[in-house]
Amino acid sequence: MAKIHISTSINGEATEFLCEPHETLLDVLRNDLQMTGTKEGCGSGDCGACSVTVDGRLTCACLVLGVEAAGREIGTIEGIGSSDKLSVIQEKFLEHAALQCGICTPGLVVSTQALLEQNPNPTEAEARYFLAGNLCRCTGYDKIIRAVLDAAATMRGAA
Amino acid sequence: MSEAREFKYIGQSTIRPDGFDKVTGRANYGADLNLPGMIWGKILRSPHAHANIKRLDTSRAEAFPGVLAVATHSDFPSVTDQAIESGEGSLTLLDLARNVLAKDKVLYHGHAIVAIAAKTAAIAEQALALIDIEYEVLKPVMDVREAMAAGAPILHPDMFTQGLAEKPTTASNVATRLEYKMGDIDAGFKEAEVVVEREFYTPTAHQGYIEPHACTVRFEKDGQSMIWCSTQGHFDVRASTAKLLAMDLGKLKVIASEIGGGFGGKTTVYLEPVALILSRKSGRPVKMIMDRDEVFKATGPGSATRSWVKIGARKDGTITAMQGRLAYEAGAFKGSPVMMGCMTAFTPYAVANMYIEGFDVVVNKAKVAAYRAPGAPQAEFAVEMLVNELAVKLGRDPIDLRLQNAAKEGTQTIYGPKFKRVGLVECLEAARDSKHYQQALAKNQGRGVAAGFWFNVGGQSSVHINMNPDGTGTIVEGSPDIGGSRASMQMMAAEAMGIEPGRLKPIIGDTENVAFSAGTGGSRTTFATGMAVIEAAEDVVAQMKQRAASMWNVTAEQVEWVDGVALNTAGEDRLSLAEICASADRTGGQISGRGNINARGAGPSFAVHLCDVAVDKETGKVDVVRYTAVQDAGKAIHPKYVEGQYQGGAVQGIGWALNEEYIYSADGLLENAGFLDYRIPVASDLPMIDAIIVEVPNKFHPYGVRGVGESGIIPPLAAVGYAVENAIGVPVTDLPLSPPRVFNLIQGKG
Amino acid sequence: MARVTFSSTQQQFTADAECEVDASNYRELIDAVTNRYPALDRADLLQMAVAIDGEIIHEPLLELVESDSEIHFFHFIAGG
Amino acid sequence: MAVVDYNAPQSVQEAVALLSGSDIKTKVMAGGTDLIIQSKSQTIEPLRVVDLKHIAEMMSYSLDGAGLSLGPCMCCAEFTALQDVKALYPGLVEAAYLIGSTQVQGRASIGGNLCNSSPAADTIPALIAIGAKCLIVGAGGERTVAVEDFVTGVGRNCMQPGELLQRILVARPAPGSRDAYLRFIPRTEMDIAVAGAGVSVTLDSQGVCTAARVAIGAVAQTALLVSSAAEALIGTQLDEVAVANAAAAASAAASPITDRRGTIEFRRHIVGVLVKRATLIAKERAQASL
Repeated sequence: MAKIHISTSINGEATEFLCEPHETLLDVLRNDLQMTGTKEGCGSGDCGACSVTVDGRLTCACLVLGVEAAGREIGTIEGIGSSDKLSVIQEKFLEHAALQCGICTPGLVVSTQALLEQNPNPTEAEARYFLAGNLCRCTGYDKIIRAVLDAAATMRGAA
Repeated sequence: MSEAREFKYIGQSTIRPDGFDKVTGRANYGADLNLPGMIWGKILRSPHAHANIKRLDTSRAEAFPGVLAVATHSDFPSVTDQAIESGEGSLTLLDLARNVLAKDKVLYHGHAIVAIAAKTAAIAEQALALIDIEYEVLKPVMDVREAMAAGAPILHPDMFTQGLAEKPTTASNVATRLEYKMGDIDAGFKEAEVVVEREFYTPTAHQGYIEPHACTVRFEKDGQSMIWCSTQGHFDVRASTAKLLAMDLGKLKVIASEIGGGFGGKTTVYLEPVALILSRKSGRPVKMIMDRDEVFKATGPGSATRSWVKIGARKDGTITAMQGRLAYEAGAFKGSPVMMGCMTAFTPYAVANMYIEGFDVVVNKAKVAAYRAPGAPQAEFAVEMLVNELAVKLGRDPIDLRLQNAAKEGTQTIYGPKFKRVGLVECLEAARDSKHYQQALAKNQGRGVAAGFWFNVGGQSSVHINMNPDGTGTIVEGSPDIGGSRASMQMMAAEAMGIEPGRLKPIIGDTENVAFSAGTGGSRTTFATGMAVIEAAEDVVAQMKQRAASMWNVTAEQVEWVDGVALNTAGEDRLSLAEICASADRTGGQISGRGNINARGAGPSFAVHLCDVAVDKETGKVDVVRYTAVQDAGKAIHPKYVEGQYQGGAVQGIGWALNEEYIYSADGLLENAGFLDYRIPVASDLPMIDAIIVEVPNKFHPYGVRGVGESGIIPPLAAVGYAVENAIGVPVTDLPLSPPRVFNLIQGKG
Repeated sequence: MARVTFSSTQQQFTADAECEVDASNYRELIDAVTNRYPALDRADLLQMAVAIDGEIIHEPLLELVESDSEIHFFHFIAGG
Repeated sequence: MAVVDYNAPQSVQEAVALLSGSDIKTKVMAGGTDLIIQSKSQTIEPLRVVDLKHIAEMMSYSLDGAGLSLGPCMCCAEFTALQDVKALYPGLVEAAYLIGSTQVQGRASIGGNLCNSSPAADTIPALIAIGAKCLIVGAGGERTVAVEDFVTGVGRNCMQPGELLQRILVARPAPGSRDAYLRFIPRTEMDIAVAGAGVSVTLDSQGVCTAARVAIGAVAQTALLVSSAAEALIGTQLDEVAVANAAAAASAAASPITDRRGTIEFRRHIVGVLVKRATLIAKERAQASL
């Protein structure tokens, strides 16, 4: 199979890669671009560990073909926060102990950012339903939801 | 520990030291390591639940372009039958080898048979389709009743029931029969004025960690071989893999990656020995990652169980007798946690007469693995359901009845020792006094109360603390951090040394740079590894005092250590830890503390949960509307992560109670091997989970710690189960309480 | 004399529910018990966990036993 | 199916040409949430993919006096945010909202849901209830098919090789006419429907139901339009008895199977409950629209 040359933008940075047509965006990120912050939990869109944005819209990287990235703007966990300053969402996850094993955390941070961009003042129920596609087996979600709502309040206050 | 100790750092909720890496995606998990020249391994799995392998020919697959190695059971050096320590206690080496790659016979849908390593995962998968294999399909045995019935198909013709008074002469699917007794059970029931009894069923349920099993390995013929993997115990991975491949421990380095959940399911090996064989044969590093359906089909799960329990009490509420019979599925190979089920079932109660027998039964399902308080949730579900029924029959408040019969200091347990100080009474009182318990129920709602007991374990932990010349240090421990334990290690060391937690960096050493440490399981890490950390920290402090003494030319006894500073009691001198570290080169070399221990004195943690549900009587759908988890932490080192353990355990148990179950076809094939139809709770299914931390210190731990990881999954099965029973007014016996089952109960078709 | 209580399973081999032995550590205790009850498997006992005065101990070989200690055998408990 | 060839045509004509001119198996892709997963499960057979998301008209919608004309590949997240559509077709928007997680909705489309033709697809009963039609284009030209006639079996539909779903068309509902969709799942999210029901009702100024459509999903090989249930509603005030009759008619029309998601008996019962509840929601909305 001939590899296809793709030009895309990842976290605002022009990026090129070669991929086979069957590879998913998740395969490309993790195996070809060594961006392993995006995790694989199921490969079928059921767990949300590979949550990314494509042209600003939240999706699972396992449900996108790598070739589809051409000309798109891809957002991953690596684009959130910087090495000296975490985003408010990331800070709140740490402050509220909203992670235990942490495998679902990158996906949840990406999803929470998408939620708060779309709805800066979600109710608890809205947050729970928006994030229902991000499975967490450790926390029982309590502290995650608290972190999300606190991050929302903080960001509204800061805005 | 002293009762009224004041702590400087313990009990604060600090930011975990590994937190930054985890919220930014930088933390590296099992699937995140790639090596130069690395190839990919994939596994051919059985499409049948029970079959003899009549013919196996891998030659076409081996010839497929891009394939670099093929592994089968015959690649294991001759394996002898010996016990291997894993999460469940013992799995023989022979069984482990047969589970990792089947020999002659497949025993469950998804049983591994052949592994192939190829340049890409896609090529390996294509090559799997070229393996020629012929099966003689056998009738599967999918339930303990079938398995124990006369004339049942036998999984292992060489397995004879152990624990019988007379040695059996015919093979059986019952691996072991065991019993525990105390007092006179018949007399206990004679004394009883009210008796309740019921049969119960709990389904096969999976740990459901989000990270699939994964490893990257490199076999080096002359030097060190390396395994990078996601595991709860890398020393156990080393032991199992080295034994399976007849290697010296010293030739195998195992590095524990960050671990994306385990709950007991990552206490044994599946991929690691296979990958190492593939690496040995190909001469290349090999990476293997399970697909999600492989995780469900071939790893975990927890035992499905059938139980019968009978409880007798006097009218004044005194429980006089508790009797039970538990049959646990072990999966394809012997070794269910039925013994732990028998030991925990009645243990929250101080009752004079108890008798329980257990059966460890093989069936054509994946070999069970440890699952959070292995064996306890299923057994205590049955007992707690009946204690609630007993309360109704006696006209008593269910918490009040439990308080009357609660195990406490001095209570004789069925498994032997008498309890030291335990906190069940305090947990029951906290539950009784909670706002939740005072709140009235609305229409169509029901409430359940349940208690849970888990032993907690100690065992071996090794730690060293290496101090740097600037007064910072590294805590090297050997217990994989599955839920934030590095934060508590950092805090305990900081407390013992009197310095800011942030000065100390905790890391998980690999099998070469820290001495043997038992895995993270049994709620042991914060307790046992914590003790080792404290011992290492105290060792550092002792050396600090010695160094200060030598600089001041006094004896170490004349030096006091206060808040990280050495004080000369014979003068005005003071030296901070950082100053002592800075001059260590002149006082005898760098400072390193050591704590290699075999921890004893683990204190049990009791839990009491309250659950309110609302039931949609037209559809049978159950909605958890309020939930409170109370548990004894001894001393909560990091309260938020302690709460997190309670909340996570509660929700895992809620899932088990409501919707989680393995669903098999008539042929024994697993039909829901994915998160779509293996229905773990999602965020929108739940309310906030109120966590109440009770602290009854464990006097065997310097800071009073009791392990908290496991007890929290025990009460939810009955708390939810009885809440549903209370809401619909119909006895509940079987889990999960999925809508069709609840609807049938309401319709009287249960 | 330390008092040793046997598990239900062990009682199939000992016929006694408990016994008293003179021992200063666990290894001596095992020697004494297996001398008195030859049907008990020494290797098995050495692999078991034990509770000495209520404290559960894995790998107890050299653990001290007091003259008034209470000893209970049980299987290794791990956990999840 | 291993994807060996990926194409992203810019126009419907180009897409149709790609579909008709291939010697390997060809599938169109909208969101890909079904197709990509299906392609992972069997890796041998080669597959050519035609991605329709680069065709502007497949991604757009229009709403005017005549009604809704929907590009089938618009993702559900975008669709469910269309307030003008939601005001007129709240049931269809509900159905689109129920497809998968937020992440899945960022890709999945109503056209994809329709063409995947799963018996449990949420939007199909919702579309049938509002009388939606499919505009299909192929080398031979265009044709229009009612949604209830579009799906022909489990994973099968009436499209011929080389044909493409170009547009989903729904007439504008009159005042007094509104829809609702409900499904039943064991959890609150992330499940496939055990049963689903779409209902649209039209009320006159007296509150009498003058027209109704009832469609049920996940209880037969395809979603069903249940005319007997609609008949039970028409001419009534959508009172308790009428609604119960419609529910009973829906249960009777269902021919479900027992599988990992539900039993025959349970599905038959549940679909009646859903019809009842969806009818009452539709009724309330219809009243409010008068």
